[in-house]
Amino acid sequence: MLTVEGLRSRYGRIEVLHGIDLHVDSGEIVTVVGANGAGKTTLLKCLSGTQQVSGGSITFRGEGLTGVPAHRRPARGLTQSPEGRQIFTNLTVEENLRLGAYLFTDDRVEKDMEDAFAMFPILREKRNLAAGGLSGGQQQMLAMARALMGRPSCLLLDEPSMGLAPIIVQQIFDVVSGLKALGVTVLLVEQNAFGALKIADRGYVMETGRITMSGAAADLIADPRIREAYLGI
Amino acid sequence: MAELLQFLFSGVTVGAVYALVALGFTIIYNASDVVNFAQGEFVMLGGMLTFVCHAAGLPLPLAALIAIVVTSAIGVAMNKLAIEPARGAPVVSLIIITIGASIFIRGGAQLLFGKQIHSFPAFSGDTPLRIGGATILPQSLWVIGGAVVVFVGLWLFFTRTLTGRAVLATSNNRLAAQLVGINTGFVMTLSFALSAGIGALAGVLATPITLTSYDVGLAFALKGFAAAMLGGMGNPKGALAGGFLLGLLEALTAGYLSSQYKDAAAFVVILLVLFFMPQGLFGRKSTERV
Amino acid sequence: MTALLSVEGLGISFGGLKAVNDVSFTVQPGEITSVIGPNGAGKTTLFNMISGVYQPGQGRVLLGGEDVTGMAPHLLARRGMSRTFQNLQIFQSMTVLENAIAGFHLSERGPVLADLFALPSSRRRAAEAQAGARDLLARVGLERAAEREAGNLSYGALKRLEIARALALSPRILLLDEPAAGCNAVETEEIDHLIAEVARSGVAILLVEHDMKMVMRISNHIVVLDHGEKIAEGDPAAVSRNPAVIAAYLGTEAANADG
Amino acid sequence: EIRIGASVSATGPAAFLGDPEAKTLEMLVEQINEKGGINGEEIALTLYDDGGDPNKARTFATRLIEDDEVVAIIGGSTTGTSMSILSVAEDNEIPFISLAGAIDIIDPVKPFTFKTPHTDRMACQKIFEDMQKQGITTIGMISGTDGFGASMQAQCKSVVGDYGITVAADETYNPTDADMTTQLTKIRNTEGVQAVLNPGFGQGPSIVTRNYRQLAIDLPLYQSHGVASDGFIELAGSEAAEGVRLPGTALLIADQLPADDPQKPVVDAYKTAFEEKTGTAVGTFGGYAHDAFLILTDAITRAGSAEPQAIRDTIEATSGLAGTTGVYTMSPEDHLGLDLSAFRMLQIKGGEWTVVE
Amino acid sequence: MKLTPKSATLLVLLVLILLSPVLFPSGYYYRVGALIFVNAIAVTGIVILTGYAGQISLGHAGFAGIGAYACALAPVHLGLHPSLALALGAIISGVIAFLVGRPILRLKGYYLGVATLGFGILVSMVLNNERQLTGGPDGMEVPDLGLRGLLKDAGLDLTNGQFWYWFCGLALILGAWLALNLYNSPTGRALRALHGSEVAARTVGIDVARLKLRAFVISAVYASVSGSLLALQNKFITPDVAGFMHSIEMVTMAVLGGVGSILGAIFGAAVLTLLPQVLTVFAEYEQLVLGLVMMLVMIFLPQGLLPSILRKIRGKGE
Ligand SMILES: Nc1ncnc2c1ncn2[C@@H]1O[C@H](COP(=O)(O)OP(=O)(O)OP(=O)(O)O)[C@@H](O)[C@H]1O
Ligand SMILES: Nc1ncnc2c1ncn2[C@@H]1O[C@H](COP(=O)(O)OP(=O)(O)OP(=O)(O)O)[C@@H](O)[C@H]1O
Ligand SMILES: [Mg+2]
Ligand SMILES: [Mg+2]
Repeated sequence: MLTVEGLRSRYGRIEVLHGIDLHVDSGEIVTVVGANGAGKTTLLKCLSGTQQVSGGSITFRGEGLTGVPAHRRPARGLTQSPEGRQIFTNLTVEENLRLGAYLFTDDRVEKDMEDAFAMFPILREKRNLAAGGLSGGQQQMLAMARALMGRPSCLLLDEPSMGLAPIIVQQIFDVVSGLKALGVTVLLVEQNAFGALKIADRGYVMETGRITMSGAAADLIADPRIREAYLGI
Repeated sequence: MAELLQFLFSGVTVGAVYALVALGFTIIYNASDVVNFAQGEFVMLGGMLTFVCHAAGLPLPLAALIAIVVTSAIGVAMNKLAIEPARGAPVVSLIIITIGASIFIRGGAQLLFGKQIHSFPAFSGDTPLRIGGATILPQSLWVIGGAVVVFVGLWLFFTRTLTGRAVLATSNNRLAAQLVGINTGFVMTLSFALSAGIGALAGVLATPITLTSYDVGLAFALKGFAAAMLGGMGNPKGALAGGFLLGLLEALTAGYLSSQYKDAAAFVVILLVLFFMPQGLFGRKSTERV
Repeated sequence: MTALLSVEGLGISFGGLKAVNDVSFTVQPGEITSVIGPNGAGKTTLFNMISGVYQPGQGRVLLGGEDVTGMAPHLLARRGMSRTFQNLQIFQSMTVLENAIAGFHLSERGPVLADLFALPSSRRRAAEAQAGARDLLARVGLERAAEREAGNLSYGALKRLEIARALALSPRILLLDEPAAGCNAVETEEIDHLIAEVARSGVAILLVEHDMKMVMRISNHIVVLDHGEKIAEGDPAAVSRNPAVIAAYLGTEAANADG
Repeated sequence: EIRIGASVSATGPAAFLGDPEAKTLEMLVEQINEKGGINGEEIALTLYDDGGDPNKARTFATRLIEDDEVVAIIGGSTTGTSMSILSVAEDNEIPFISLAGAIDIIDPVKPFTFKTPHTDRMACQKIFEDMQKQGITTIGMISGTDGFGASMQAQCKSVVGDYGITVAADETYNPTDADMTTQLTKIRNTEGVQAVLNPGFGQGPSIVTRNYRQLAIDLPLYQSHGVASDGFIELAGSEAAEGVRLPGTALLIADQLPADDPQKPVVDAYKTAFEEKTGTAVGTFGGYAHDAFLILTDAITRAGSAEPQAIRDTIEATSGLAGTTGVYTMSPEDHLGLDLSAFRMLQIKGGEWTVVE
Repeated sequence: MKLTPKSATLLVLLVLILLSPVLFPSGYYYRVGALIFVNAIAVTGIVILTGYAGQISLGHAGFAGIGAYACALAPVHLGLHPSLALALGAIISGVIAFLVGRPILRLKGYYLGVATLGFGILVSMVLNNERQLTGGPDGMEVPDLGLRGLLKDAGLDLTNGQFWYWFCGLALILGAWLALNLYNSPTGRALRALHGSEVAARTVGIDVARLKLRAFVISAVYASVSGSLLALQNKFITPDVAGFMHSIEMVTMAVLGGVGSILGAIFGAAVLTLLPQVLTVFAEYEQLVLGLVMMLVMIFLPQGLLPSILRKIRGKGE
């Protein structure tokens, strides 16, 4: 579904992705783990079109994404829940969700919103409040919910569990697993590598802008190098 | 009593002009956080183009329509040629661009239209309406009506339409706006078209009262800016209230204190209001948390 | 032992919502006190009140016996309080080193005129601060990034930069709001060690963190909030067994996994 | 080649003055060079636009003298810019003919500085003379706060007593104001006001005149020479402008001048040429530049030399020179050379200028 | 020896000021040079306020007006020597900035902009309206500084233009030196920190209100000195010096050149002072071209002329 070949990207003159190859098949959950500054966020930004690509190619559902502006990608089914949440702080929670469904005007929007509220009841309580007033974790939930409102066929998640209470972390992972059942493909970047690998089909390990290891999630969990470097076990 | 009434009429007339200019600021500001200092030039263009078309023999309504459409087009051009290429530049840079654009437009208008002062006939004649011993020109009612209609339109736009919300989203977080599929480039184009159109409308309505020339833009921009800030930048309610308040303040100060220091009084009140309400009367506090 | 920080009946509301309600606890020097609780429980708000960013609606904050309720943050800083932020507050356009030096403001500041005329006293103060800042960056593993513009760092690196900046104040009490968010298990452990080391030097630490492994590992004392109220308090073992805490916060699975 | 410099406010708030001045100077230089110049030498005009900014005016004056090496300077559309140019010209001993109204420019007399417009004070005197004749003893004033309006306001107030007239109401407006009904209402409601005087230029006086009619005030309205051009009647509307009086120059009533009027030939010639060239009506201000240029070329011709000192001396000896503004006779004590007779009291009737008396 | 950015900046400035006159074909260029320096002094103040501390002012010409009129009024009414009048103007500006700054510096962004705008307009309105004192819009004369005469007696005979070129050049070097000292000093760092995040600045112990006020006062003094030098040099002053356009001009110069760096801002002052002089050739098109230049610079060099150019050069170098 999503194929990345030789992807390079730079900030100014400093290259931070030095040729990334990865692919995500339809209906798969794939996770990318790596240390701070490895380039995970940059990778996702390239995929969502908010970061310039300086080399290589991205193919999504058989079509190249080169030159497709960021705002056209959600319409193709590629949606991102970005690092740092990036919610609309001055708009209300409900407005945030409605904008998540910006491309859709049908009745399903209301239903999706009900689903989001069911998933995160706190958002229903706060629906008419400015999103900027939410607590960090609540904002994270909103970011996730907003991404889901866009009816993605492929969802890019950048540390969705950050700042969430253990109960909710569990729930987020459950939601992601649940998406699989709905046929949604997920590319998941997580610092909670253990949790991510447990629900993922496959995983990639990223180090300073390169993929250094990949394989079935179960194998990675079992790999002693991974355990030591990322799982801390 | 008649005296007070006359002052009030004078105040609302001028206030309505300020309000229209201030309303013009809101859209671009809401889309991009940029106060477009060329807004006054849109007002000038509205009046000037109407005059030119009218003088060329076109009927007034048609002339006005052409002026508004052409000014909107100029607004769009400004966005495409000057604002969009500078995407990602700091806000101060964008402000300097708008100041540059205003100087540019003024210089162009001076070349094309000359330096004469112009006017065109009032829409409903010059016979003043007498109310309670005071008089008001029918054209004033046009301006006031215009301000109210634009206000209602904008208010509905921002609160009731998804596009309006997309405009707000764009300024609040451009990156996130793109991620939900908003074409932020189009939002900017639309905003400039609307703002310029509203500015031009202000020029069309006000010119029979204020007269126009190539260099009236700056004064409009300044007063409109002050009015918008008094009311709270970005909120149509604030623009309307700020405009009328400023107009009334000036008229009442001129009437009861000193016409020399009427602008001073207006600014002193603005300072006082901001002291107690740092976001203006209706401005919303940004809700960033730490 | 007298408490360094004591919070008494602290509360605040936002438009009818009692974000924090009647919360009291104490923090001892050299100890790590953690505040945990579900999202929106009021932890960050509590921090904001203690550190003077918000004016508390009710209650008192005592620092070393002095009533500092609602005192401006910069005055609290002078009294030895320092903090990090859940929503990063970085001086974006300054270099990493300058960010760290800024943390030394209290020790490096002096008369403006001395600064304007670059008197030796001013240069000496600046040089000392710079040396201190380099040491701190080394401690959080950012020495190689010292000259980079801070805005260009990755999220995890910024988190560590904030910690360095907060340490620069040589605080008596350090408030850390989710210092390990965005760090993987190994990185989290490094932060663990750092915090423990700081605590050992006698600094009181107040910690908000959702990484339960970390909290259980290093806390001396845990305060649990839910819906703005304190629902439990005690040592890690007691708190993690508390059914109310499990229900509201940990979830059965997490409790089991860590238990 | 004789190099002459000019710095006028062709743009900015005083463009009203500077724009026709610039056009006039360019036209006259062209004319004179077509005829072979002065004393066989062509005239080279260097013209700068100071935008009404005294600081720029000073820079341009320096540039004209030091870099362009001119032998005389015309300009300074406003009092501020004139004062700035003046000190540079005096320092460098270059003759300077100002186009601004304030009396301070030539009083006290400075050796190298002259000016062509009548002073604001003279305009006030002319107006008050007329009021006196009408038996008016109490007036209200509404003045623009721009340089022109403020300066004339002050001059009028300083001489008004000489005519037994009191100013009972003294209001102002900003040049960009859109509505003056408030000030006018106050004046109307002031006890005893018999007439209203409005010193100012630009759109202000037009709006004042319109508001005056809107409020149906039926006291005589006096405007200043600041609006002495056909454009004023057009903007205020001939209906609203009906009956307005002001002191103007011969230029406005060129076609009504008697054949034996000494100014007639020069006024006719200028009016025809200017209107043909620019397509806009002549006004008082262009006339000031015309006269300055006339005085300068006249002096150079008579001196037979283009040395600054010689030019200065002959300008000072100008006598009986008919310009558009009046007939100039300079002396070491008088660097203006006009008297009140240069002003004519005009009134607007049926959309046309007519001479009172 | 490795040059620090500070000494490099000062060196460049010094060399430019010293060597430029070699190229001057006539005395007029000294005048333009002096104007550039006067503007650059005001703009340096803007860099401290806006570039360092991130606070906007649309009314700094008000302080220039105070400085200018102090030099016009104090000698006449108080019998002060013009140089003392300059100092008095600076002190008054500082005090007024202190009093005005306290309430308005709580405001942010455009709200601060409109408040400072209001302040500037109030000052220029007083200068315009208090005719008895200030001569109103027609302006008033300013006494001679007298220093040139002293130098002449001492055997150094300079033309008026030359004198002001060297005098203002010296003042600029001094002003730039102070501002550069500030940049890397504890105070300067604190200013830049509060620019980045006020909350974080507070929690590291920075008294944000007080520091902003200091920056405001310092920049007001710069503006005041610039106004005084202009008045003394022109020997005649009108309220234009305090006008809104002058305030905008200061900010534009700073941003165009690069508000983050002193040299950049000075460069901006030079460009915007020279531009109208160059554009006299296009008289009719002056405004058009000026507007166009402003837009083009900001579009293609959004960080300002100098920083962007330097960045490009360095980029190529590697
Ligand atoms: N805007 C930027 N300008 C310059 N360099 C940047 C920028 N953003 C990130 N970088 C650099 O790019 C590299 C990769 O950063 P990225 O944010 O992709 O890392 P990450 O893997 O997401 O790390 P983390 O786990 O800390 O979020 C880092 O070295 C970072 O410093
Ligand atoms: N400025 C504010 N305006 C409105 N509501 C606020 C504000 N600050 C906090 N709240 C509300 O107070 C509650 C507590 O928020 P707080 O940020 O303290 O939670 P928290 O415990 O830190 O949560 P998290 O673990 O998600 O960071 C939340 O419901 C939040 O919406
Ligand atoms: Mg990341
Ligand atoms: Mg929190």
